Amino acid sequence: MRRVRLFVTLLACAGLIVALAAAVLDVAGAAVSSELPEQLRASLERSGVEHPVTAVLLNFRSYDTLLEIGVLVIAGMAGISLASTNSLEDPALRSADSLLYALQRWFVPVMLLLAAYLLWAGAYRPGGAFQAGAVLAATGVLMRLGGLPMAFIRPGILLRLGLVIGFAVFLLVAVVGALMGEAFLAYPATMAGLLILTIEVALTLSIGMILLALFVAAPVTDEHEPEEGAGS
Amino acid sequence: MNGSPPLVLIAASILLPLLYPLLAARPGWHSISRGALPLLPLPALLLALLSTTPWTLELPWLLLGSTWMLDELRRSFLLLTALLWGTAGLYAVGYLGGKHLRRFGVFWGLSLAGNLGLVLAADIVSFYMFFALMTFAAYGLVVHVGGNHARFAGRVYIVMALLGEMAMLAGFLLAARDGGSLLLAELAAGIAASTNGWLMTTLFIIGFGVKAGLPLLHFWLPLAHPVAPTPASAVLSGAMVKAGLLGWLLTLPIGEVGWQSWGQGLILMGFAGSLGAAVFGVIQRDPKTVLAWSSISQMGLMAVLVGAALMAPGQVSALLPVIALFALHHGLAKGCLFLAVGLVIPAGRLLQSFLWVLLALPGLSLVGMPFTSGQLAKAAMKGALMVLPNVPLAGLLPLLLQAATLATVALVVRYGWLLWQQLERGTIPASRWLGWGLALFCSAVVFWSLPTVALVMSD
Amino acid sequence: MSSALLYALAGVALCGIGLAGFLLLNHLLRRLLAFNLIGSGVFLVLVGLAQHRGGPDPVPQALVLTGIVVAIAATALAVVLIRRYFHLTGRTSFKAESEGDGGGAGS
Amino acid sequence: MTATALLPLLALLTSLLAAVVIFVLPESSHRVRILVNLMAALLKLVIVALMTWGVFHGVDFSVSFTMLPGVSFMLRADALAMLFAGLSAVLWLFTTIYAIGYLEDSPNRSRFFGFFSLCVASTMGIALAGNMFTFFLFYEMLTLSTYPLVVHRGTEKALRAGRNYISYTLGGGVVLLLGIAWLHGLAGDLAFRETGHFQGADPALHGQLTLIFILLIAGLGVKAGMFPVHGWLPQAMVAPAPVSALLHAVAVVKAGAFGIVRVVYDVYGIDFAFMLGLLQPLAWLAAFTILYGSVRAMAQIDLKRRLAFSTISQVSYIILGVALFGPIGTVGGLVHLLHQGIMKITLFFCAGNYAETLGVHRVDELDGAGARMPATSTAFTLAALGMIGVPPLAGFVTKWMLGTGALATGVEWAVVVLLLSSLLNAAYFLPIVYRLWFCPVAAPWPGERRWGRLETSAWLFWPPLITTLMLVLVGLLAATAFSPLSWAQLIVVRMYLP
Amino acid sequence: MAGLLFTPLAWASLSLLLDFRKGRCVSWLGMVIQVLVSLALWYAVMERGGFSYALGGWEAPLGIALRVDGLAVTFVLLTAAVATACGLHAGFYLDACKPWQRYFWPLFWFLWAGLNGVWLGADLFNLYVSLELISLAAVGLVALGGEAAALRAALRYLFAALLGSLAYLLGVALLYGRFGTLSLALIDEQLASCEPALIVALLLMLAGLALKTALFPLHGWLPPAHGIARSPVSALLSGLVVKASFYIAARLWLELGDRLGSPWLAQSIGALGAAAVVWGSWLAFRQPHLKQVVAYSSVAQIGYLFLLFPLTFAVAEPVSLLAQQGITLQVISHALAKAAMFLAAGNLILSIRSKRVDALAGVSHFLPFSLFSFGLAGVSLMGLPPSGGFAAKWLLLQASLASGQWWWVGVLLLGGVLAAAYVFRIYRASFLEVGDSDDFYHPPQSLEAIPMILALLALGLGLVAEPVLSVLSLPFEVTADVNEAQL
Repeated sequence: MRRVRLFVTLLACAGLIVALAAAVLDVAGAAVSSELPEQLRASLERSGVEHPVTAVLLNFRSYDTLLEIGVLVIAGMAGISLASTNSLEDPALRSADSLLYALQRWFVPVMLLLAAYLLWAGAYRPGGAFQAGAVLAATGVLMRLGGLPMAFIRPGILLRLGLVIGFAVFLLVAVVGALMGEAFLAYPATMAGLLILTIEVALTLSIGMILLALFVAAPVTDEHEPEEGAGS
Repeated sequence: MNGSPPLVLIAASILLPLLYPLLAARPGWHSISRGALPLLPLPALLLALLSTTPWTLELPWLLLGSTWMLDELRRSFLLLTALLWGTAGLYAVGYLGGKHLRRFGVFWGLSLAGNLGLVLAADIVSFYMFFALMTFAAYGLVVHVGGNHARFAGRVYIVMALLGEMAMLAGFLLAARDGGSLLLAELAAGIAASTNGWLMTTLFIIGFGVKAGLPLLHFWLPLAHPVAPTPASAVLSGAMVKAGLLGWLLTLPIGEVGWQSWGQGLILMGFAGSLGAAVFGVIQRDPKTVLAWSSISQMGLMAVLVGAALMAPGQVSALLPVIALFALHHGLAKGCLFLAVGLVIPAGRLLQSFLWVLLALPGLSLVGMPFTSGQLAKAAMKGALMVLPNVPLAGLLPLLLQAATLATVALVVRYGWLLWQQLERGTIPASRWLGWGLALFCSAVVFWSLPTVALVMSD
Repeated sequence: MSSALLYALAGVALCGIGLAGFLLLNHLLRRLLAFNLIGSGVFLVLVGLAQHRGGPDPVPQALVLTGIVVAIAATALAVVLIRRYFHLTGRTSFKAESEGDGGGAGS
Repeated sequence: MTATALLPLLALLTSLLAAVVIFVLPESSHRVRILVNLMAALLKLVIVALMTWGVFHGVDFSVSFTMLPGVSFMLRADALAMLFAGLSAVLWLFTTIYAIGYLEDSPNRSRFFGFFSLCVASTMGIALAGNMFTFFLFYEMLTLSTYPLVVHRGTEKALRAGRNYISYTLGGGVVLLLGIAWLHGLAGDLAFRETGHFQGADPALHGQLTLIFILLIAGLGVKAGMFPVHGWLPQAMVAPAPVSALLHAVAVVKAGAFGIVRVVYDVYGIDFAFMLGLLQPLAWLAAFTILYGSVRAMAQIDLKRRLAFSTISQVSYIILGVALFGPIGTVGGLVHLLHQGIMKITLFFCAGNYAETLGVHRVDELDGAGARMPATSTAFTLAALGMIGVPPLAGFVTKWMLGTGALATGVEWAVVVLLLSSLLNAAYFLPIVYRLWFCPVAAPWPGERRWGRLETSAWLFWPPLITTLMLVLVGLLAATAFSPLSWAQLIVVRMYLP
Repeated sequence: MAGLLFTPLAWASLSLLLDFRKGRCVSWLGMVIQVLVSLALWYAVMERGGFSYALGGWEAPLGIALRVDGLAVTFVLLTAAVATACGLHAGFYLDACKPWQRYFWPLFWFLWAGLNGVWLGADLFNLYVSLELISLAAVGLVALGGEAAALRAALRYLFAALLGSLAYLLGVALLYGRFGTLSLALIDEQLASCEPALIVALLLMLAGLALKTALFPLHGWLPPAHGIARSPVSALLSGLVVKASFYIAARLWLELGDRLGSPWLAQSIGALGAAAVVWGSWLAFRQPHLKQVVAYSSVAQIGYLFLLFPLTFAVAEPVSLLAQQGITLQVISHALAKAAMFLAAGNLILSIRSKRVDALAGVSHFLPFSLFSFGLAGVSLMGLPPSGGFAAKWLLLQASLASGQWWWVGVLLLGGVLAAAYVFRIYRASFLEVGDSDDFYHPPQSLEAIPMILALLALGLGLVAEPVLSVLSLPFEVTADVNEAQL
């Protein structure tokens, strides 16, 4: 039975590969008559950033990005909703290893710097808020694993505020545009660059927080809520 | 309504007995409701006496539109019904105990209403309605006494009555279609004209034959009549069986040409019943059963007369009064005989012999003694039958008639014998005597002054 | 055949392999990895197919970036759930319980 | 909105609103509930009377709006509608009164009366429905609103009966829906019209139309309790007596029978249905059901079950009348719709009285009940005689009309069926009557209760007497204007002479 | 317009900062706004017909456009109604003392935002992101509270959702590779004839979406997830979330199906739907737990939706319209009825303190209101008049008959009967009388009223089906009028 299942599954996957490959080749052979690249080039200067990917991400298709951040916030939220601890640091992991500690003291500022650079560079070359946020989160992970105290981030309200700040700023900008008579998510052409930078900064912070929170959140509480209606 | 009695009288003659159950059903009013029994048919009697000319009454709002009428034939039946129920009612006042009195009163009233109504009804639906009312209510009278006998008799009665009703209903349905009219008067013509005439005639002969005790349809009669309380037996045997006869007269194609063989068949059936009943009757041990068989026997003779009317369209006008006369005679006499069964012989010797003479009187009348109603009826019958053209077994007719008389004699003798043996000695309420006496009076005296009789005698 | 198309075909292969893994593996983490494999395959197809002729197209790159973030979010959430599930039940797969009646049997 | 449009809606809403109010009322507010019940019933009676008067004088009461693309919700009061509406309005009043007494001191009254009113609202909707779609709408609503009534007692037996009931009726509903949908696909939205819609339809469609007809009749036949889909009816007898009365006399079986009348006359048109050769088999089926129900009834010991089989038999009279293809037969069938309702409701009231007052449920426990409960027993006797077809009671008028109708169209065998059925009716009713009046009380009553002066509670006492009076009067005064018979004749005149 | 997208997201972030009680107050305010905005948008579409809305001022293909047509606003309004009801119910129903309940509100709002995104989306990739938003929020809601069974269900749900999304995205990748645009409308314009690669793409997308919609035989994840979640969450999931992926599938099919589909494909999808109807109903009938019954009923009801595929493929325009209207009604009525049913089931479970069906014995004595709501919702599921379910069934019947695909008639009718079987099973259980003791917990009036209102809406939908459906056929103007659209 198992063998049959294995065989069938493998066969199906092979079939999928063949079909997909054929489709890919078929598509590759067809002529594309899209005006998208021209439009993109034409609109790039109005976008407020120079790098096309960032422009697409944060201006042309900023709605996608907004929702994407929403997804991240959800994940972070769902993560901490399951967590029993509110703190980002784990006392059990606090290390007394002085070498590691010293190393970290060197690494952390460098990584922070790197994050800032990535963020700034995003405007004209590969980089941007997500990359910066990821580095930020990595810094946090490192600090946690290394046992650095992170008391500066208060659990609870501050944590949640951190989670949501990027998203909130993004949204605020979006709606301000709408209130000023533009479409939802439209930036005034003159301020586009500045606004995008603001959003990116806030996003970086939030993304870092979320990824860190997700890393931390998973310990377990022993407290059980009785299932719905199961009686006391 | 041409010269008819006041409407209120017509209404009262039906409604009084019909609504009487409401009075009878009241608990605690025993003496009043019992006392009212003989009064119930009084309006009807008055109506019959006052209606010197035929009248017709249209009641289009009732049922499917109904018509009531009273002609000579009906008047005669109405008289019989009213008289007999009245006397039996009077008798019942003294006869009934307290037990189930209310129930008896209810069914008595309903049966009476049905019996009176069917006489007055001139359209199919009303007739059928009253007939059914009488049939079903009489069941209550039959089983009144209770016990196994009564229950068995009741079951036989109701089954046969239902079969009769169904046959009747089927006949009426067919007749209504083919005749295109709901009036009884137009029934005969409708039947005669229809291709289904044979079917309808058969259905009617059977349907009413059950009530009239035609041979093979008679089984219920010797069972039911004896078990009923005596006054009820009297009306069952005296009045209600006559409803069957009236049904025949009203529904069969009498007066139409071409029903000779049917008439002949009916005559044969009638004689068969008349003679056969005597054979069974004389071996009975209960005077009431003997009387029941005697009723079958007498009804057989009446069936002979109906058959004769069916056979000879030309003679109808002569035959109808004869039939009415015979019915009247038999009803009154039979009523007397039944009521006598419930009597008690008083102590005084002289009184006893006088009483026996009186007791014998209706019996002798039945036999056809001179100066009795029976003699007149028999003579009329013989006269009417003898002049008929091509009667079957024409030669045998006198013989058959004599045989019938003989049968009657045998039954009456047997009845007298049983009565002699079984009649108790003691005292009974006066109203019983009064009822019986009144019945006897009607049969022996009033009879002669009744309009129908006068009509026949004047012929 | 351009190199971009090669990427796309590699992505196709990844999809197939990932799907097989997803369907055949029981361990939850492995399934999650298989899912990530499929995800990578899809992104490769998306980017590779779109820019197999001529210059880079920034739109699919941006899409893929978004897709990656979404995938990361989902993966992270899944990891949290798996860890907690493991902690509560000591199980690393669905198999242990009877199939089809997962919701009913609560504490 | 004019009065002509408002009245049908009002007729519907009186009981619908009553239902809502009753549902909302707390269980303990008996007086308010009784008041609401009675007021609604009276109000409805007045409205229906008004509409009847209007219809008689040719006023067109109708209201409609489009519900779905191509389908409209349509209420319309024609003469036939008023026949059924009148029946349910009148009998609702008495059943309500009866039910108030019957359920005194029993739990779940709020629920009961709520669904009860809902049930009547559905019946009213069925009566006033102006097309097949609307008819179906209320038809299914009826199914649903009667279910809680059937299972009201909540016993295992009641629940089983309820399941049975719902399986049958929903199954029938599905078949009916198929038929209606198919018909709709074929011919569009069909408003009921007195001569039908298919006069001179394309012969190519005849096959389909025949099939649809069979579907429709099969679907409706379930509720009408036709053989062989009558199985739910005797089982549903576990319901409280007023419910049985309602199911049998007014609502459910009548809805089925009424639907068949609508389909035959107002959708297909009698001539067309005859031309398709559909009426003959229908008549046979009805005739068989009549006899079958009667024969089965004889074997029942439980009083209500006996009445149930009697219903199976009696409702098919209506269908027989419809299928006889003739105006007189139709009159008979239509008038039986009412007459059977009055008679059957009386019988069930009486059966309920015996059960409630004496604790008697079986026929053989009834010995001597006539002396203890004369009024109820009189009512029972008269209703039973009416069922047998004894003149001048309601049943006789029906039988007479059916009989003459059958003969007029040359269907002589139907008369034989009628007579045979009358005999069978007598065979299972008369023994009961005999026991009531002529048998001595054999044993103490299983569960006797006493109420002051009357033989039973006043709520229970009067309804059967009033319906008995009605069943006598509708027969006795059949020839007057506004009697059921005259009304049925009016309908038939409008049906046959467009 | 902006409000529609903005409010849920803003409220999501706002409520994240608050605890459950404060979040509740804030959320109720938000719901009011959402309902008003939805109504206004609906009214606008009623007045002017549909329009297209370019986000950020960037027209497709460069930017993301929203398509605001009759269908979309109908669903937006439906979402507003159902979500509001669930939100109100949840406010009373959930235990405010549990610390994790605070996360209910943000997840709830994100879910709502995602749903609106799907209804209005006209960009294939944006739809993907919206779907993921919905999926993750839904998974988060299921897992909320974090006990083992819930986690298990949530994980199964998550895996299914992710796999489905990726399959969909793969299809999108192929389409983008072929057309260089993500706008569904533009693809529709450029698609001239059938190409095998595009069929593969369509199949992938449909398969992914079918998995997310829990089409038989891919339904395994749904009953545990919907059954284990808290009742308001179940109501949201069953009522709205599964419809989102179906909505996308239906839009794809209606836009591209006529060229990329084949009778074979249409019929087999229909057959799967039919199988879902039968199998789901049967399983629902067999479930021992109340909410599992309702959850399996969702599987069955979703099956109906997939009859859209055969009934709109290669049939005359009016027939296709009938089928579309029927399916739309089915979506709406199922959303309302199922939400009502889950909420009522939640109330019932609260009062009997057990999840089992047979524990319902005697409850009809004391809790007729919730039971009544349950029953009314059941009426719609059974497809009995005058409910929306009936109207839908009627239209589908007509469409089946008119298109000559009579075999679906059997499915539709059989489905109704089977639904009756499981609904009446519940009723039967509750009508059983077991003594007079009232040891049931009586939920507050507000909890009872909400499912009642939803059930009545579902029931009355059939009566007003015509006006509801008339919105669907409003004209769609491609000329976007951005300014007026700002609400």
